[in-house]
Amino acid sequence: MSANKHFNVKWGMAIDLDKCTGCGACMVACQAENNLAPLADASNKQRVPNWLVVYELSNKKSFPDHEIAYLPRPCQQCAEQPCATVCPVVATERNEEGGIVSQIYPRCIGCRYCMAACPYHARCFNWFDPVWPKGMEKALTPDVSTRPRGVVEKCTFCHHRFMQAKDKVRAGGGEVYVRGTDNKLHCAVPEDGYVTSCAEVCPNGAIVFGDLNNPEHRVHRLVTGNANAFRLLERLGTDTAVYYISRREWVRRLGDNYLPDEDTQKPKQILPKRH
Amino acid sequence: MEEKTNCTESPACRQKCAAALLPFLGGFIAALVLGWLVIPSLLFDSETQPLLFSHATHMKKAGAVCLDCHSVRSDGSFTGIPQNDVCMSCHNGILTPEPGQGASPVEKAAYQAEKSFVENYLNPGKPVPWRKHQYQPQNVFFSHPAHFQKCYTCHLTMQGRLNLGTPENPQKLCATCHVSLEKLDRDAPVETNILTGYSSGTLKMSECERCHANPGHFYADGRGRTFANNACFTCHK
Amino acid sequence: MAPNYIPPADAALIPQDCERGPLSCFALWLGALSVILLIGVYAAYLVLSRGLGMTALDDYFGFGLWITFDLGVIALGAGAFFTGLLRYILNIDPLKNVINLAVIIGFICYTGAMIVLVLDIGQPLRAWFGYWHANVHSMLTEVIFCITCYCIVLIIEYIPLILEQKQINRVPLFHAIAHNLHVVMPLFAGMGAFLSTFHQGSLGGMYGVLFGRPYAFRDGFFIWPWTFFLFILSAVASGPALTMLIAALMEKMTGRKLVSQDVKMLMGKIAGTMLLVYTVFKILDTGAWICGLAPSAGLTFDQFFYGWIYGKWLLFAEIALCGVLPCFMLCSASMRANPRLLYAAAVLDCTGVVINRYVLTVQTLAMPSMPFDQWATYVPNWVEWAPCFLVLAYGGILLSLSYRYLPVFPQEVELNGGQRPGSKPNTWGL
Amino acid sequence: MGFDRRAFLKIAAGASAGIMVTPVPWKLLDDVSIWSQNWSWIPVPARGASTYAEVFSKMDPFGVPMKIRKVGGLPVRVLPLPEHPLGGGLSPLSIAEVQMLYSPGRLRRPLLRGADGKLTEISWPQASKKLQDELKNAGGKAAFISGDETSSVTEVLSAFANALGSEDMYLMPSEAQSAAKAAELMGIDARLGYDIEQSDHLLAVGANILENWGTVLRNRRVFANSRPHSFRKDGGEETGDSLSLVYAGPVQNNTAAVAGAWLPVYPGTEGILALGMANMLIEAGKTVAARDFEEFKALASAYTPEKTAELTGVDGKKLEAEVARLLTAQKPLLIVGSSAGGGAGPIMAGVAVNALLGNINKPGGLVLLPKAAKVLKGASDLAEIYRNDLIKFFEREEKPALLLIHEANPAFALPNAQACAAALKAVPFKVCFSTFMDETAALCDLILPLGMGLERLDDVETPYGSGKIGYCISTAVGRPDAGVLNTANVILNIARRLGKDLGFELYADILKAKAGLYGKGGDPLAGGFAVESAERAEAGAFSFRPEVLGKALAPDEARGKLRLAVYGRASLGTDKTGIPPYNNKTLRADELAGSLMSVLLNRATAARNNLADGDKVSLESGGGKIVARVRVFEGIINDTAGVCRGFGHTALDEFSRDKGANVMEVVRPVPEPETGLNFWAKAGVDIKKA
Repeated sequence: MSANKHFNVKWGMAIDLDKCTGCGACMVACQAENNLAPLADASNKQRVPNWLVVYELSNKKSFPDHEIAYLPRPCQQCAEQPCATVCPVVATERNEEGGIVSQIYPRCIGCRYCMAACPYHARCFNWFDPVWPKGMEKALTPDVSTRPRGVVEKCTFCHHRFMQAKDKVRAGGGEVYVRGTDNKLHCAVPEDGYVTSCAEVCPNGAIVFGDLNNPEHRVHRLVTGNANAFRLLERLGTDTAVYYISRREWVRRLGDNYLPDEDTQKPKQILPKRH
Repeated sequence: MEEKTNCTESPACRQKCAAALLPFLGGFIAALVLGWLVIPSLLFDSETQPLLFSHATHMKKAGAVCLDCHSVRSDGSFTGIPQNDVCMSCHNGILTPEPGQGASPVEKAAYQAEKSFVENYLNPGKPVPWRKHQYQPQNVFFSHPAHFQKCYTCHLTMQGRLNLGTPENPQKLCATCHVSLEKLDRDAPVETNILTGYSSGTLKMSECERCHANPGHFYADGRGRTFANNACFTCHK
Repeated sequence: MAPNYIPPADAALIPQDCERGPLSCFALWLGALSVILLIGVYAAYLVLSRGLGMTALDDYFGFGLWITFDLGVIALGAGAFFTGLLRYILNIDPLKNVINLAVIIGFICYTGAMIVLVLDIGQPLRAWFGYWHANVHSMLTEVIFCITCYCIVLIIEYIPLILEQKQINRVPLFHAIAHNLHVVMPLFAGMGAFLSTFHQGSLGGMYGVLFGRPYAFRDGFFIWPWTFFLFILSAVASGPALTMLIAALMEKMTGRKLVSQDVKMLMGKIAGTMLLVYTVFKILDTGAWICGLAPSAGLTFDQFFYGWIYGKWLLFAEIALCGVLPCFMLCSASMRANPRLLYAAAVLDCTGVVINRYVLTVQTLAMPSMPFDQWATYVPNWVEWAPCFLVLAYGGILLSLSYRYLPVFPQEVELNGGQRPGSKPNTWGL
Repeated sequence: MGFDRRAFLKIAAGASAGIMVTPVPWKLLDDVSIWSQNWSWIPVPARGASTYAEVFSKMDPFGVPMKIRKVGGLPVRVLPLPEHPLGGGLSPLSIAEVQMLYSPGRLRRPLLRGADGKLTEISWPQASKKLQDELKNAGGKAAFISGDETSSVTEVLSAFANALGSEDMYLMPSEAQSAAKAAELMGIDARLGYDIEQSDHLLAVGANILENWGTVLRNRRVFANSRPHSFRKDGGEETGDSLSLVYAGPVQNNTAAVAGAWLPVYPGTEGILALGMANMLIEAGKTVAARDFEEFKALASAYTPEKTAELTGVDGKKLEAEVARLLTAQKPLLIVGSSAGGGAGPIMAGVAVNALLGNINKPGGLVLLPKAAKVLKGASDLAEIYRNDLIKFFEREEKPALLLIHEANPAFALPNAQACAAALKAVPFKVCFSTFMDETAALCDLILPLGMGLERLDDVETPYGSGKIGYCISTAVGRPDAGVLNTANVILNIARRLGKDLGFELYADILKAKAGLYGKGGDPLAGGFAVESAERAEAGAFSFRPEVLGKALAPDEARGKLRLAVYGRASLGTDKTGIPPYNNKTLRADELAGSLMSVLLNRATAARNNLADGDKVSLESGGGKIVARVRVFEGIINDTAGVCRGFGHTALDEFSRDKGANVMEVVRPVPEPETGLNFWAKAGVDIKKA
């Protein structure tokens, strides 16, 4: 829980907003992969458990100069988490190689303080017990545990896939962490050996997943030194692991709060750190 | 009532006070008996296996090792309790000769069990509803390959008690967490906690933490390394 | 004793020389409160058996009425620790006349908050994880520890009062316990002050550390954001005011003098003084927030407010109407001397603190955190209101019982001594 | 000392103290919290070994190959199959197919409507016998509708219809039908295909190619591959794309969101836009050696840039720019289409533009694909079946004696849905093979449960929009206990019993024979299998047919206060499936609030109609009426109301029901002049505050 723990491996995403058409495949895949229950009425969006939400962005101009973009928002896996630091029972933490913020359902007491803390609305609460139509529970995957009412859940970058990928390496006799050509420790799981469900199903390849610290991974190359890459609410200093890419200036500007006369390109003032 | 305040010296009064304490003591002792002896046993249901299964026969007589029946798949997942097809690799038919007149009850029981297995499960293709001593809670991801790999980093070459066998025959390593069954002719009944649904053999997290929370392993002086991470996500899903 | 006084059926239990209404009236009053209580129990049953989905809370408003209520009653219950501190540690002797009441109110507020908290957490069966698996970095952990510890302190402070009940006190053991507890009470008052200061602060800290929520986030001193200190100050500024108000309310309802006016004025003066300190710091804090933090987060002042429901009037009401104004009123000796103005100021004082707790809880969460997000609104439903009224009814019952059977007010006999020709009839029958 | 209240209290106190020094309270405290992890009413996923099977989605019409993950033999997940020629990613519908195996709307037993109008469960042999008897009685007066144009089941039904002497064999209206008609009219004896892989500039007119037009996954993969993730060093240059995409249409839809430019045009004027572009291309010197080029040139010359801009609402400068881009691009390609009901005329105009661009049968151009192979001798060609217009059939006074519907939901999907449902009701005996209890099934007299794609053996032949001939066989991977049968097998069996030999006994044999025709030997049914062929057909006697085009595209008077733009979203499923279980969660609050869906109006249009964001309005046309909530959205052209299709199911399951209204209820089909089809892209509506 110490501040901004450094890990050799930092799983992250680069989401290309110029490729995302907002079809929602990632949202559906996420639910099937992570055993979320369907809802007959899902129109109250503040009560709908969705680990990944696709927002529609608008450049706020009138027809015909109007433009739209879609922004998928998984858990941002902050290195400086607003959430984990406030959890009273260590049900959520960022403490494992890879830098994924965990969420432990049997530990969570459901106080929802983490939800109040998260500015990305990445966390959802189980307001009721999950209900699957009769028989549909047979389509649950054994990879992710089902959650009862009264606990908070969130995107885990399909962490179970990371566990499975590591086991595959081990079952093949390999070591999970190996020294790369840059003499740093990297994960021996091949780049396509661990991919989140949302990234996997996106037909547009809008979501690129990999190790931000590994120079051989696409995601590293995409976000390093790319002036078109930005992160959400960067000035909060959350140091998130999810990057967004857009060549459209107005889209990039929607990544953070700016005063009307402020320049997006200006180095951002990071709010003072708390923890 | 009023006189009570002045009676502390008189023996009769002391007797009276002691008598007054008796119900308290009675309740206290009754609670102790209930709490230590009666209630804990009420908390568990006991179930026997559907078939007599002897780990001793398989391991001692047939010379099997753990991994022959409980193995790691190529994707790294663990098979757990074997399916019939694993049994079938040996038990095409009934292997035990039909016991004669003078056969011991043990032999007769073994024959009956195998016969029942072949006739009731193997041939109709029904899985045997084995009761599980240690079934992972659904929120736990336990990696067998990780433990094989990491524990053997040291224990393969260690001597004596600390030698935990080899990756090919990891019986002693298995027995570190699992009930040691190789000497049992009859599987012990499975005790299930009626409240939690877990068997009594299910490890508590504290038992995982004996290694995971102690990078210095069991030694206070820091000898040995567990290679274990105690992050929640190491084991939870 | 009034000449026409008929001792009620339970006279044997009633403190010496104190007039109380007929038992039947009292039972009726308790019955009415119990109905409210039972509605709350039903709402609690719904929440515990079906889930928090029965409330109007949602993923944006994980905190809502209940947390506002908890924070409100805990702040207003601060009269207990602060009066205790002043009475036992700083030896402000006149406060002995309200200390019992302050303790009871504190006890009601804290236990009431705990009742609501049990409903508010999704997995109450795991509530003990807060101790067993504590995260020492979380302000909430500090809150959990301090509130429960302080609750025990309040129980210990309440016990001697119960043991002083006429019949119980006849048992020598209980008499001895009560006496000895009184002797060590300064120790508990000290502990209470320590624990209470920290959890009041931590409750404020809970919001101040939310660096993802610019409405609540504050800079601070060492690990404590300014809200930490503001919460302590606002609690001590409003706690005594509420204690005094409840004393006045009880006098109205029972028709008997319970606390002398000079003691009430003293409480008002204490509240006013603390409110002055609080308001000064609150204004400074608000200024720094608007001029410093907000622009550095890329936000303008206007962006913190939305429509009528989360409008700027709330800020005005909190700071000017319910901060500066009552502060002025309470600090002025002449205004304090006028009971109506004294009570009005106290009401404003308490309201201001409740508004503060409300906006920090609800408006913080309602405000869009991402630029493409939208304001959300929250209106609690009856399932949330009912447990709050349950706590109020529970408090009413506890106060009524305490007043009837326990020697809560040392001045009561003296103030209502013998002949009071002008005394009002005991209208409420309590 | 007797046992009094005081003694009891003392015992209780003693017991309380005693129990605290036993493990009981602490163990219970712990166990109770563990219990809260394992509540018996929360399902626990089953465990087992993971196995994988490759299949092709039969539910998603836009070409979705997929890999099914099974655990312990039961399917649990749909995963992408990037190795497949059409693969890469998944659609929001296909991902939920495993969950839909257990949809509450599934049909599991044959149902027969009794004289009292109630449905009762019957056995498959009873159902089969009943169907056989009814078909025997109906004979040549039986009619057939297939909702699956890529499957060989359609061929079986066609062969059977022909054997019975029935001429009423229909497919649900589709883009493929309009395209087939366009090709036929222009003298092209082939199917239209689009080689987008090799194109460098793609202008999609009305075709929402990244969401619900053509082979969507393939389209999207091509789009993704052509567009490297943008990378710009501070002050540096932008990375370039290998394919530029422009979308023209009334609504700024999912394709427009990522297209390089959005060209707003009025709904139903896509053909005119193409014609206007043709004119400008001819002006720029483009010609085609066709017998009626001069007549076409004369027709096109009427659509001057000014006239085109006026009729389509397109910005004149933008139009010029787009034509210039078509001229400068190396391999430009124009795709004209709609989500359905656009008619053949616009597609003809599109073919004309492509012909002018000289890209027909060229890499990156409009390609002509050979016709689908057939193995049943008695079956009609797909192109012949496409000639039959289903809307005309429903409008016909004289009803067939029996109507057999396979995998289609005309009561929901066709324009003027209520009239269709009424016409359906008038048919004496209606049979449907359906996976779900949909709106059409609910009207039928005999309802036969059809396996979902995952539960049946079926094939997919060249979905429309593909640039190559492709053939895939999909095997059953789903639940063995589904209680479903394959339509083709039931029909083959009945045909045999009625003495009509169709040449095959089992559907599997038909698929094997077909796989052989497409060049795959061995056991094609062994697993997911796909062949692809780049074979091209000849253009034949290509002509522009300006006399047809001119009438088909002629602008006509407005049909309401506002033009109606019907758009679609992939996550809403299809007319047959309804909204898959998870997918209503993908809808935003501005798309569906409670049970009220949105109608899109731009600010100016809303203001002109005295409407504001959030107003509840009714949309009316020709007696039909739906209710919606105004969403002011600047991504829609003026004087146009945008309504999403796929809402308003009244049957199916709770994930589809009570959500919005079916826009097809206010859409009225009109005959397209000269083409013999009905179309409904030019619908209009009146809007009123409700």
